[in-house]
Amino acid sequence: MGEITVNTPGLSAESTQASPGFWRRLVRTPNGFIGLLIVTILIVCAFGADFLAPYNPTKMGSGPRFLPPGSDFLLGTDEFGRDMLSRILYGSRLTLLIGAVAVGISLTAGMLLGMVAAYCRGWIETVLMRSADILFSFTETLIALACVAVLGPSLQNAVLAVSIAGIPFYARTCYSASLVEVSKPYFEASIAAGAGPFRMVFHHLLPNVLPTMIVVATLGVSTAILAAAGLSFLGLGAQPPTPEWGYMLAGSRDYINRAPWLMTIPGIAIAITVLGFNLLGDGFRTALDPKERDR
Amino acid sequence: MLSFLAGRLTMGLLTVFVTTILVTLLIHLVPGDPVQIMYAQSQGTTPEQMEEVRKSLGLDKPIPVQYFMFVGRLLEGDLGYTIRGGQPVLDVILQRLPNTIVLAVAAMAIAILIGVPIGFFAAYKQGTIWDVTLMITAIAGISMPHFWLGLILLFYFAVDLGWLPVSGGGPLNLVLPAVTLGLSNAAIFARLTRSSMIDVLSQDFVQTAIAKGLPQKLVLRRHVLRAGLIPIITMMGLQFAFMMGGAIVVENIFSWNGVGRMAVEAIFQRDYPIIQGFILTFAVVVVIVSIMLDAVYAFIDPRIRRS
Amino acid sequence: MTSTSLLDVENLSVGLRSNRSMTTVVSDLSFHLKQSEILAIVGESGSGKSMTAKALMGLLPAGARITGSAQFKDVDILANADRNVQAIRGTGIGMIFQEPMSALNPVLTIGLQMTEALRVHGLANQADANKRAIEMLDRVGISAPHTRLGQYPHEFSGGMRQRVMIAMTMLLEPDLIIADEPTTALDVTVQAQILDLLKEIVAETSIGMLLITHDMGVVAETADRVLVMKQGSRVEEAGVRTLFADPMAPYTKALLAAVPRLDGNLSSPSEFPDSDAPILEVRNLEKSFSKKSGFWRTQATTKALKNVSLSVQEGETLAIVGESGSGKSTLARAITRLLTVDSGRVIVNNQDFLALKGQSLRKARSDIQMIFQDPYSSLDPRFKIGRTIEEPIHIHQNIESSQARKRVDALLEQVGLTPDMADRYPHEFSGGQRQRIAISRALASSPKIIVADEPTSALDVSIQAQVLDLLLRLKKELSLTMLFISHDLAVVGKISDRVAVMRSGQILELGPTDRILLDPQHPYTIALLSAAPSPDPEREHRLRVDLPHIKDAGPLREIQSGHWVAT
Amino acid sequence: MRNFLGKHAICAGAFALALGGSIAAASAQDIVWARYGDIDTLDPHKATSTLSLQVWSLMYDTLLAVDADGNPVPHVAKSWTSNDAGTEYTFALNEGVMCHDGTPLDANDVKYTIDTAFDSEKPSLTKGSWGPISSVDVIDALTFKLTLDSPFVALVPFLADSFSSIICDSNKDAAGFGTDTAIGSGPWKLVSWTKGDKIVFEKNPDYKNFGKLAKNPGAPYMDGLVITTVPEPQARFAALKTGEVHIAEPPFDDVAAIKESGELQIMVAENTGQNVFWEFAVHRPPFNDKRARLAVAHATDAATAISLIYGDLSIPEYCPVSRGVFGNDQDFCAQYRPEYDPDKSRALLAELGYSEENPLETALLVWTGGNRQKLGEVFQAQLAEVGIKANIEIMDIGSLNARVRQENENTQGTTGSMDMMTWSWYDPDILYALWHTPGAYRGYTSPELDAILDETRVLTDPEARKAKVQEAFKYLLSNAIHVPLYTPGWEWVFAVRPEVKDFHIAPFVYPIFSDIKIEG
Repeated sequence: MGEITVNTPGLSAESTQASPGFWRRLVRTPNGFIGLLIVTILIVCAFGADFLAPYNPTKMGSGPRFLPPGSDFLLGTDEFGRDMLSRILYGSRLTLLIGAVAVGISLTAGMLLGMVAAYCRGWIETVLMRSADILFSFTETLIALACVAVLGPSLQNAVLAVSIAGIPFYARTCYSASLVEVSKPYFEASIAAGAGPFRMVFHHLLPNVLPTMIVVATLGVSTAILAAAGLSFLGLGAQPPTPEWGYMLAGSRDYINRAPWLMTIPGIAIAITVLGFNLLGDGFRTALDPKERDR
Repeated sequence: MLSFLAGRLTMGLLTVFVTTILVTLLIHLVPGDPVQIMYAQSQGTTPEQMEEVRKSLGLDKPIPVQYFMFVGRLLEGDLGYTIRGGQPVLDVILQRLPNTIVLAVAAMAIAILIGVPIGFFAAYKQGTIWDVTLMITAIAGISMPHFWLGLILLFYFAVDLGWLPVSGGGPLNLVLPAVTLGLSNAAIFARLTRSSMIDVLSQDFVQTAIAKGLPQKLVLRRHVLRAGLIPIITMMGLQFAFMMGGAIVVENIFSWNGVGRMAVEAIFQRDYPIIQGFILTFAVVVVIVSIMLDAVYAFIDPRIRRS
Repeated sequence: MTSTSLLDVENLSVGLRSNRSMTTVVSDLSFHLKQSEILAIVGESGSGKSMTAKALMGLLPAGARITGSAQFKDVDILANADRNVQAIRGTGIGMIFQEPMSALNPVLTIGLQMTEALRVHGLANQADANKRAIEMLDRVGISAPHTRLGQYPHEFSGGMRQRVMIAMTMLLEPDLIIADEPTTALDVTVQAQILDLLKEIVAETSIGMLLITHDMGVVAETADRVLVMKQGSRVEEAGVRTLFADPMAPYTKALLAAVPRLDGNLSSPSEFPDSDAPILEVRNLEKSFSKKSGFWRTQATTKALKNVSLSVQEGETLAIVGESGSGKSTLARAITRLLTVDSGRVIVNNQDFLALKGQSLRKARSDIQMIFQDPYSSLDPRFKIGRTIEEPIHIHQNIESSQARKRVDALLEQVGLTPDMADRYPHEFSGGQRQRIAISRALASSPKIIVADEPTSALDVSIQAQVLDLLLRLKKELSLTMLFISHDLAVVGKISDRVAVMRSGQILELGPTDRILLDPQHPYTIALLSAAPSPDPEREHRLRVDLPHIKDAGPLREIQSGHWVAT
Repeated sequence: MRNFLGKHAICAGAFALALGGSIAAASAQDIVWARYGDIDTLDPHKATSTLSLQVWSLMYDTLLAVDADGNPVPHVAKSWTSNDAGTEYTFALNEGVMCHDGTPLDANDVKYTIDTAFDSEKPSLTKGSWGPISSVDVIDALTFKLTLDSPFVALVPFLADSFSSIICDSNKDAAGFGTDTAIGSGPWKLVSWTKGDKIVFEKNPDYKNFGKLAKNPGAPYMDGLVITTVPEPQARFAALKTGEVHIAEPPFDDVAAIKESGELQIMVAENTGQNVFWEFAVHRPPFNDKRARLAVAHATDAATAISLIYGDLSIPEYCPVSRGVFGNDQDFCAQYRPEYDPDKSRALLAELGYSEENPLETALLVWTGGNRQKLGEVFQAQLAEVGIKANIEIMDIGSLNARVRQENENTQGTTGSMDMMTWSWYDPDILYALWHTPGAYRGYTSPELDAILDETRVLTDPEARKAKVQEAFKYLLSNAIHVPLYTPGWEWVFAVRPEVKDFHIAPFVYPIFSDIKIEG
């Protein structure tokens, strides 16, 4: 995981409540606008791959081999005459799925752990958060690598590895966001009113840390995508003939002299996707942050 | 300060301790029989021989006993033997570890030298077109997969232009991997520096300094930069760990003979003793570096130094 | 004493950019300041008083628009601000900020921060600067000043830091000091010392001072002339005696009327016979906080509560008064079980409250409710206020939602709001309204006891008066028992039947309100009372009594019926 | 001042040059050979990878050597005799062979080598290939006798392979043998091994060549040999082009262009003994049924696949042991190997009840590297044509070996497992290791096949043995147990810089550097 954004500045209720204002603010920031645009295009590509893709992404000999980008094959063909455009389109579906599943798993687990630690305090807090700290210092790459070493290389395992590797990060982030809420008087007021743990965590805590976590998770999607692509690049993730971008990139290194576009295109695709989520996450943060908002 | 450092040291030792447990468990989490994997290349190993090996490795004992055996050997500097080639794991790792550390340090230097000034400048120009442009560039930098950036740099500077050698372990060979790893982290440093500096700029003491009539340059250099860099130092420990993690990928692209490349090879070869050793070494290095940085931090920040 | 004009501000207007539009925060403000004069600019939050100060120092955020002129020693510091302000900052006009905690750079030594401006302005070499810094520290009352130069801000207490701040400002020998709420963040006893120091300095050096404050007491004790501001505009300007004796503007009148006075109309305490069954009884509470350092070891244990016992009769209001760190909030939170104590008992309604668990605890909680200091964060921002108020009803009473809704409407009306507000979110309300909502939430479970932890200290004085009136009314109507935590003796005088004075986790004096305020016995109570600024410039300043050094106070002794003093 | 600056600039420049110089680790007289991976160990008893074997062949000697056709010839052993029963071999050694530490190589060194191979605690990984040796007797310094429990005809060819490298007994007391030190008697003497990076050799000035394929009868012409590890094919290629490296495997896709431009010489090893073949998990459905295996065999068009990936660098192989190995006969094998015939494959699948809706599903395990994953992708597509859904899993050879054995031991699975197995051996005895009970992978075995394979080990008459070996071929091919695909398969293509003269590759991919002279 690249950047630490544990301390997303206190998102005030004023900012997150008025949702129409929120989206307007989002598209007004350059980051948010570009990010939203990229992510929307990606989602369209992913859902529309069946209609948009001119060829079967895994069918060999759709065209001649090593055809440069041109009118028949917009992004050219690969070493087996497969259509690159179709592979990239189906790859976007895979990439989004990887990001969504990985973040979904680690976000859910991390948030639960973080909220429980912040709510329960005491030894539960110590054990949970110290463990998260320890795992966090290993960095996601290493944890993911260790998981793949145990589970064996495959795309599912890579996604699982990335999910597990992300948990400490989300747990820590959610924990520090929760601590802020837990120490606020409204929280104590509800406890004093006799609210039970379930109500406290799911009615009060969850909705209040959610905006922060959405920002973090959006940024996290990009990290997860990068991590999974990295594993596939190393040969520890997707297996052929999956049109996974990291794998495509790794598999086309040999053809750099003959067909440089085979390596360039998936690389650009990954970079743009990751950029899109990073910008969107940044835009969310700006739009939600009252300090930045008033500029 | 001492109690602060003692705390960090304890945390570091705890990290290493937990790592030893995880590493012992690792081999048991692997589906399949580790001994069979170890002897996959050996002809005609009989089940009796496999049983012998299992015994000699202590794999027939309960896991806690295995753990104490493992730690006992560890304390003697024995990390076991590689499956491929039967060499002492410690030797294999120690021969390559300096390369990874050199790479991580060089990349860190690049990241700091590029990232901190940019972040500082952006914070100073907060809200202007400079700030927006630099920060979008930084996000683009973070978004660039470094395996791709590495390949592009490799093909362009080493293969096409032939400016830099493509293999080996010399200082010139360090340039490309360090730049690859440094650039994306420079973007992270730029963002961290910016937010830290913006934080400081909004502090009352900056207003005090201005109100005293100090010239702007002095306010920025003495009051803003010093206070703003302290949180960056605390982030450096974590960033170093990320550098080590990033090195795993970059080393593979540039044939840099570090522990990262070794680890990926070991995963492919299912050479568990190396993987165990690697994880342990990684943890130890990260712990040592972060304790060192904590010490620097504790020394620089008077709030901790003088408490 | 000369009386040449030092600063002439004419038609000052300040606009700030927010969301692409300009908001005027100061409009058409003119005032004059002479040498040896203290001009107080007083106003409630949003009055533009701080913006005025910042505009004069050129410290407004980028994009602010300033018009008008400010002649300081023949220079218009607002025209060509960059150059002119730069020249007079520090040496011409010095500034003292509200937060002594954050106004000093935490990573630089006091010595460096004090001397750097002298060096930069070319007024002294380092050795000379150090010497002068030491002298000045001595002057502002910091002991062993030569050893202090090498120390860092965190090694000073809040009051000491403000002294350092003053010394740092004075070192440059400015002609004018702008003090922006210089004592707001300080305890009342420290505040008195700092105010005395500032007055002394002005008298001795015949400089001018612009004092920005919201506190009428501070104004009355310190200022020569007063400028009252409201929403960016001047309301009234007069000499301090004239203003307090004969305010012209209705706003000033209202403001002065709202200020609680120590010697004003004390609430006539009702007599509560010491019954055998008080509704709330606290016995021997002990609580210590340990600061974690290292992983295993815990260090620096501070005792927040030391063997605290008290009892409250049904319908009575007991005030707990103390400065920061006295343990008064800890006591409130211990009684409401928001934190766990080390030992001791809290008996509510003949029930051992601290021994309860699970469902029975949650039930018992409905009897004792809390009101918090900060009205902004004491409401869940994601709940409509109707839902917030309904929550305790929902938890404790199994009633239909339409009935619950009726109850919410009634509660809203009870605190002076309207039922249609139930569908709004907290951020749509003002601070005072939010505190009303918080009160109605506390009332929702029909509690017997209300614990109010500084419920008005975050509010402007006019709002504070309204909320206090509301609490008084509700207490009477609902015959509530109340535990009222406050640092402000004047507020306490208005609302409580009995007062307990706390310091360092102990109760030092406990008795009926009038006795404590008019005839205090314990030296600390006396010091506290003498330090409290009184909004009456005519009044003879009480003799400042130095704070007695109290380590461990002895047990309480009853010196008169119901009046207990620690030995 | 100016002078001062100038001086410093010169110093800085000199420093930069020194840095730059140090990366060209090899001096002008060193041969630099770049490979994709490193050796596992310097100890010939502890690894089996081709990468390791190639290096051992440079630093160690073997008793025998092979001629250009792969037949054993005398080398360190100048002659040998055996008794009629084939259970006793007596070897006479050449005089004057020196170990790198200066001690003469004698019968004791051979005994030490074989004894350590049979060490009870840490036997050699290839212990089984030494055969049933029961004792090694030193008769005199240059004569020793091997006694076997039963005849073992594969012993002689084994002694020509680097698996049987002679380890000088002076290694016995050396700390770190195999890791830091290794004393052999080969043409190249170990200077250092930096794991993962490079192995540095200097020439052995005392070297005497008796039987190895080099023309050079003595010490190598060049002073040193550096074997570096450069995993990225394009990086190796770039290093070749700049002259950083003299010899390396090029990226396969660029071979045609290299040949055309003529800037580098492309050399392809012959008689590699390498065989790439289909192998199946036969103890569970679907591949416990011969028809399923045949369906796969009929569906694979190896010729098209390899030409797509390797061009003309590889050729189809029809026999279970490859060209250059005893018994190989393309015409004979072609009669029995199931030919490419997708219709027949579909028919067999239909017979087994598979259809488009219900495809035969199987894992397809592939050894990583050498573009084999690409080849796997082509085979995957070919199998998909007839309705076989193959899920590729790429892994290292060690994992592959372990996994195949696991798959064979798993009798419960619901989907099939097949793998693109790779073996290189100098003798058809490999078939014994693979398919005689219990079988290296616990795969297919039958009493009938066991009987045939038993005989291939003891028949001392070459003609009779050849007939038996071919009987085994027929059995394996017609039952689709071992379906040969192509040869060679790994580390067999070399791009050589034009100034490098007289580089050759001996059978079984042993490159020879003794003859090399670098011109210019």
